[in-house]
Amino acid sequence: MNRFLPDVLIHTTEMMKNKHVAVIGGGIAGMEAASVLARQGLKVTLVEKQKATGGKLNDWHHLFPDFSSPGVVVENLDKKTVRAGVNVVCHTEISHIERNNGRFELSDQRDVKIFADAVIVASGFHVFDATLKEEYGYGLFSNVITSVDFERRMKKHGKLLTLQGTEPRRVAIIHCVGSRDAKVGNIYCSKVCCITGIKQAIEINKMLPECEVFCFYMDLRLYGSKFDSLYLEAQKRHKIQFIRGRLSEAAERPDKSLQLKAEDTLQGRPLRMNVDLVILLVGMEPALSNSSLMRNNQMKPDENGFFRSVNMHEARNVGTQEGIFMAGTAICPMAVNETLENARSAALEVMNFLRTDKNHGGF
Amino acid sequence: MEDFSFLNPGSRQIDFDNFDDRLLLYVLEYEPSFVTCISCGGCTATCSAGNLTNFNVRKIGLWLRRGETEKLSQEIEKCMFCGKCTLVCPRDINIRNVILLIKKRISELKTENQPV
Amino acid sequence: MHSKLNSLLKSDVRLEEGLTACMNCGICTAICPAAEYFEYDPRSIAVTVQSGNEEEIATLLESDTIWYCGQCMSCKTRCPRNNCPGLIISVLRKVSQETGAFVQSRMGRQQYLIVKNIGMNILNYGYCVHPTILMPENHPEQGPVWKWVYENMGEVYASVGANLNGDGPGAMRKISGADLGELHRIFKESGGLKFYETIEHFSKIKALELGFVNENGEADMEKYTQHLLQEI
Amino acid sequence: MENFIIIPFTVGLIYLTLVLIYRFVKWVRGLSKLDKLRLVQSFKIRRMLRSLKEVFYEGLLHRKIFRKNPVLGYMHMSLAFGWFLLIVLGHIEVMAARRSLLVPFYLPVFFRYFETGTTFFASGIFSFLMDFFLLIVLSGVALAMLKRFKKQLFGMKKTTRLKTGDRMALTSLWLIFPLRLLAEGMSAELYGNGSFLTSSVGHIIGSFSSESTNLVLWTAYSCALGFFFAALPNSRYMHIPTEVLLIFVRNAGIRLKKRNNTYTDIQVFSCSRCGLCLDNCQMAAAGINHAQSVYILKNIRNNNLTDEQLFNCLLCGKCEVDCPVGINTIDLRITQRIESTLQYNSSYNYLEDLPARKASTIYFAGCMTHLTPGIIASMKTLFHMAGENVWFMDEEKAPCCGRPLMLAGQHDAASKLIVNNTRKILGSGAKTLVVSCPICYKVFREDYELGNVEVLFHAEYISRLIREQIILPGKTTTRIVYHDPCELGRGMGMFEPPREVLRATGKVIPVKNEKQMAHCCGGSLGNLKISQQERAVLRNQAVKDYQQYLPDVLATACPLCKKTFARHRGIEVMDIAEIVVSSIRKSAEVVPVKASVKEEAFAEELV
Repeated sequence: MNRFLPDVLIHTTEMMKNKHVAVIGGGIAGMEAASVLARQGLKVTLVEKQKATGGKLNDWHHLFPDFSSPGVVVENLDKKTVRAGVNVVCHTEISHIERNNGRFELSDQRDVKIFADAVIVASGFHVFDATLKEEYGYGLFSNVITSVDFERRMKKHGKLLTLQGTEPRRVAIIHCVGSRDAKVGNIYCSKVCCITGIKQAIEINKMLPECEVFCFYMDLRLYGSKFDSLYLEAQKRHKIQFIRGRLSEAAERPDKSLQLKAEDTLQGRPLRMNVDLVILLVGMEPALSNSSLMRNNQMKPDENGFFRSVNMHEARNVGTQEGIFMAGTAICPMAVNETLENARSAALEVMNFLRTDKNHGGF
Repeated sequence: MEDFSFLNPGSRQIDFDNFDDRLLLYVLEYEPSFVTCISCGGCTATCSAGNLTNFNVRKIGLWLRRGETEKLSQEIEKCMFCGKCTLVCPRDINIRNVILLIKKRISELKTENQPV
Repeated sequence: MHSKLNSLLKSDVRLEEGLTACMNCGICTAICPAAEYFEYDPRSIAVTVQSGNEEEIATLLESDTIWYCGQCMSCKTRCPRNNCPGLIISVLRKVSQETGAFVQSRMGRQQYLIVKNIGMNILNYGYCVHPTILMPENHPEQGPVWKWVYENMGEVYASVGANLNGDGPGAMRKISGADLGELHRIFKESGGLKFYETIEHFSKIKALELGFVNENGEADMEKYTQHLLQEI
Repeated sequence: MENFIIIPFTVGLIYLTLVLIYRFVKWVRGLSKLDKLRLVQSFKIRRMLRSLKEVFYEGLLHRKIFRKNPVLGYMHMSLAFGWFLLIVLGHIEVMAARRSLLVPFYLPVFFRYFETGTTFFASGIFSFLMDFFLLIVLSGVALAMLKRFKKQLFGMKKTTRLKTGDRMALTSLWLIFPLRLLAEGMSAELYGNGSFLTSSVGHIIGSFSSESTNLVLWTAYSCALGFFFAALPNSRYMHIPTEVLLIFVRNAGIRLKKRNNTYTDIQVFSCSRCGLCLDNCQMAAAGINHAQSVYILKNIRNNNLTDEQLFNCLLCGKCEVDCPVGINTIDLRITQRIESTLQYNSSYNYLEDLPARKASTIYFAGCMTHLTPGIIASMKTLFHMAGENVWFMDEEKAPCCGRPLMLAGQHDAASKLIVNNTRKILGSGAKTLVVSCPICYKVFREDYELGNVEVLFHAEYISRLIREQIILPGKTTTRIVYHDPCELGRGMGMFEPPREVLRATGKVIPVKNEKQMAHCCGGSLGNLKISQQERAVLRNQAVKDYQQYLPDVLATACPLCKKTFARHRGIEVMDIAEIVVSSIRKSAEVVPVKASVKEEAFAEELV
C-alpha cells in the first residue's frame, strides 16, 4: 500500500459501495479525490478533457519549495487512481450538470452521459492571459515570457535562452501580473506566484551563475512552510536581487533586450533597467469552464469568479448546490500540497454527504 | 533642565501624533479611493514628469498621508496631468483627481493665508 | 558587478558578518539613534551594498552618510536576518579611507582632524581623549559649562578623585615613556601608523586641490585644519 | 372703457423691455474690442438675412428639435411659431380694422375686448385665422403640460428639474393661452366677434356671460401676460430673447474665450433647459445625474457651480450635438474649469533641457500610447516601410502634449508645455508631425502654432501611404466595428480617414451609434471625478452595443479607448495602425517599398 495514502476515518457501509461519484477534472485535485473515494469502496468516474490526466502539472518543470519533480507526483497519483479502480474517462469535457430526483446527470457536447450521486468539481484554474497587460509587451516583444512559459521551456529544453539563442545576462521576474490588479479586474492574490518567482530565480541562478536576476515585487507573500527559507536562500546563496516596485512598462530595444521602468520604492527613485529576458509571474483565474458548469444548477461564483463555498472556514469544499463539491483551485488559488490536502477533505465531505443523504437511504 | 546649549539638529522622526491632516482629510472626503494605495510605485515609474525630473507621485501620496504638506506643495507643481498614473494603478485610484484636489486645497489655504 | 569596490568590501571579514540577506524591514533605521537626527538610513545603506551597484557604492563612499553612525551596534541586536549595518558601515569607512574617497565629503574630511587629535592623543598621552586638549573654542557641542571645567581643571578632576597628569596610579595619570613607546610599536606593527599616513596622504592631496599651499609649494595643513574646523 | 385691464400687461412689458435693453447693452459692451468690431462688420444685408433665417428656423420652427423628435418639435414650434403668428397677424388685423399702420401697442393683445363687433375688411377671415393659431398654441400648451408628466412620449428619458422662478414663469405661461381662450370666448358670446373656436367656447360658458365676467377674464389674461413678462428675465424663458442675440453674435464670428466674458453670459442665458443634453449624456447610466450640461449652465447662471459638478464630465461632446440652441457646452465647461483652477501653480523648468533632433518627420506618440506598445510598434513598422527619416520625439523623455492639462482647465500650465514642445518641433526642421493619439492631435492642431509643419493624425498618414501604394494592406473578410474616439470624431470632426484605412483591410460594419453620436468609451481624461467602477459601466454599455454587430474586432484610433475597452476582455480591440500592419503581414507580399535604403539609418535613429 502506498505510504502516502491517508486513512480517512469513515466507516464505509455496503450501502455506500453502490454510490457513484463523478469527479470533473483530471488534474491533481481530481485524481487525489477520486482515488481516496475509490479506495473507500465507492464507484468513481474521473472525467478529464485532455488526452491524459495530470492537468497543468504536466507542464511544470520543478515544484517549489523543494525543486521536486511534478512528474513524480502525477505518476504516483496515476498509480493510485488505477490501483483504487477509478474509472478514468479522458477527452471528455463536461459542460452540463443537471439534478434530477437527487441524482446528477453530467453531459458533454457529444452527449456522453454520466450519472452520479455526488459530484466533485475539480476544474482547476485558468492561467492569466498576460497580453491583457499590454504595457508589459507579452506577445509583442519576443523576450517577454510568462512563468508558465518558463516552466514549459525548462521542461522541454532544460535551458533558458533568449529568442536570439543567447544566454541571458540579466533577467527580471515581475510579480503580481494579473493578480492584485484592479486594472484587469483581479483584486485577489494568486498566492503561489511569489514563491514561484523565487524558485525560478534560483533555478536561473543555478543554471546561469553569471546571470543577474531581479524580482520586482509589491509585497512578498511567502506564507508556506519553507517558503521564507527559500527566500533567504535566494538572497544569501543565489544573490537574487529584490526590488520593491511595480513594473509600469517595458519597451523593446533594437537588440531585442528590454528596457524596464519601475520605481525603487524603498529608495524612492525611479529605476530604469535593461534586461535580456522578462518573466511575468502570471496569476490564477477561475477556469473558463466554470461558467458553463454553473449555468444549469445552483452553483454560484464567489466575488472573484471561483466556486463559492457555503462556508469558507468549515465547509470549504461544499458548493452552493447540495451534492456538488469542489476540490483544489476551483475554489481559490492554492499550491500543490494544499491542493492535495484540499482534495482529500473534499472526498471526506462527499462520504459524509452520501452517508447522511436521506434521499438515498443513507443513515 | 538647564540649557547647556548643546548642538541639537532636531529629530527627523515622523511624528504621527501631531501631524497636519488638513489636506489628507480633504482629499479623502472627495476622493475616497485614495485610501487604498499600497505604495507599489507603478505611478511613479510610468509618470511622464517623473521620467524627466525627480518628481515622485508615490511620494506625493505618502507625504499627503504623513502630513508633510510643505514638501508636497512644491513638488506637485511638476505634475503634467497626463493621467498615465491613473491608468496603471492596480488599486484603481483616481490619482489625477487626487492631484487636482491637492492643488485646489493648497490654493485655497494660500488664499485663506494659512500656512501650507 | 564583481569589480573593484565590491571585492574590496568583500575582502573584509566584517562584511560577511554584517550582511547576510537584507529584506528591507527597516528595523535598523527604527532603532538607530543617528537616524533620528540626521539624513541617515542604515537600511538603505545595507540595500545599496547588497545590490552591489558599483556606482552607488562609490557615491556612498564619497558621501557624508557613512560617517553618521555612532557604532553603537543597536542594529545588530534587532535585525531579524542577523545582519549588522553597523559593521557594514565600518567596512565602508575603511574602504573609503583606503581609497581616499573620504576627502570628498565634509564629514569624511574630518578624519584628518580625528587622526590629528584622538589619533595623536593615543600616541602622545596614551589616552584617546585627554581633557587638556579639548579646547572649549573647538568644542561648542560641549556647551558653555565646558569652558568652566577647562579653566578649573585641576580642582574638578581632583574633586572626583582623578590623578590628572600625576605620577603614580589613578585615572588620568601620566603614562610613562616606556608604555608610550610600547603603544607606538603596537601601532606600527598592527598597521595603525600606516593608517594615519594614508589619511594624511589623501588629506594633503585634498588640501592642495583646495588651494592650501605654503611657500614651499607643499600642502599647508595648518590652513587645511582651520578650513576643516570651519566646515564642522 | 375699462382701460385699466392693460396695466398688468403694460407694466410687465415695460419691465421686460428695460431689463432686456440693460442686459443686451451690458453684454455687447462687455465683448472684447475685436469682437465688437466683428459685430459691427457683421451688419451686412446678407449676413443679417442669414441670421434671421436661423432665428426663423431654430428660434421659431425649432428645426433641430423636430429632427430629434417630431412631437417635441411640434410642441416647441406650436408655442413659439404659433404665438409669433398670433402677434404678427394680430397687428395686421388691428391695422386693417383701424386702417392705419400706427396702432397702440396693447390693442392687438386686447383687440377682441375693445373691438366689440365692428366688421371691417376680411374681419371674418382674420378672426378665423386668429382662432386657428390660438388653437395651435393651445395644443402646444397641452403637450407641454403632458410632457411634465409623461416625458417618454417625447422621446425623453429625463427632464430638467425646476426652480421657483421657473415654476412661476411656467405657470403663467401655461395660463396665458387658456385665459385668452376664455376671455375671447366670453367676448365672442357677448359681442359676436369670434370665430369657430372662440364662439364655441363662448357658447359653452354662455350661462356665465356678463360684462363683469368678461372684464375679470380679460384682466386675468392681462395679469398672466404681465406676470410672465416680469418673471421671464429670471427664468429659463430668458432664453427666448437671448437666443436671438446669440445667433447674431455667433454669426458675427464671435467665439468663446479661455476666460469668462459676456459671450459666456449670452450662451448661458440662451439655454432653454429643454433637457435634450440629458438624454445624450451617458453618465446617467453610471448614476451620475447632477453634472450634465444643462445643470452646469444653470449653476453658472445662478453662481453656484461646484467643482464636483464641473469636473465630473467626460467632455465627450455628445450633449453639444443635439443642443437646439447650439451652445458650446464643452468649451463653456473648459472655460469654467480654467476660471476654477486659476490659482493653481505649475512649474516645468525641467523640460528645457530636452534636445531636438533634425528630421523630416516627427512622430509624437503621446503619454497614453506608451502604455499601448502595440501601437508604437505598428507605427514604427509603418515608418520603416515608408522609409521615412523619423524623429520619435517622445520615445525616451516624454513631455506631455498639454491637452490633459487643458481638459482640467489648467490653461497656463498647458501653455508652458506647448511653448516648450513647439520649440523642439520647430527646431527639428520637420515638415510633418504624425500623432497617433487624438488627445494630442487636437491640441497640436488647435493650440500649437507650428507654422508650416503639417500635423497629421496617423489615420491620415496611413491612408496617404495606402493611396500612394507605399503600403499594400491585404483586404480580408474581418468584420470591423469602428469606435470613433471623442476627441477625434466630435472633437476634430475626423470620421472618414480611419474608416478609409479600415476599409482597405476588412469589412467595416456601420453601427447606429457612430460618428456624431458615437459612444464615449468611458476612459476620458476630461473627467476627473468619475470612479473606475462608473467608467466600467459606461464602457460595458458601449461594448454591449457594439457586440450586437458581431464584430471580429473593435477598431479604434485612440490609445485610451483601446486601453479602456481592453479591460472589458469580451471583445478584441485593436488600433487602426495595428490592424493595418497585421493585414500587411497576413497578405502574402510584404513589400517594404522604399525601406531598404534607409533601413539601417532608421534602426539607429530609433535607438
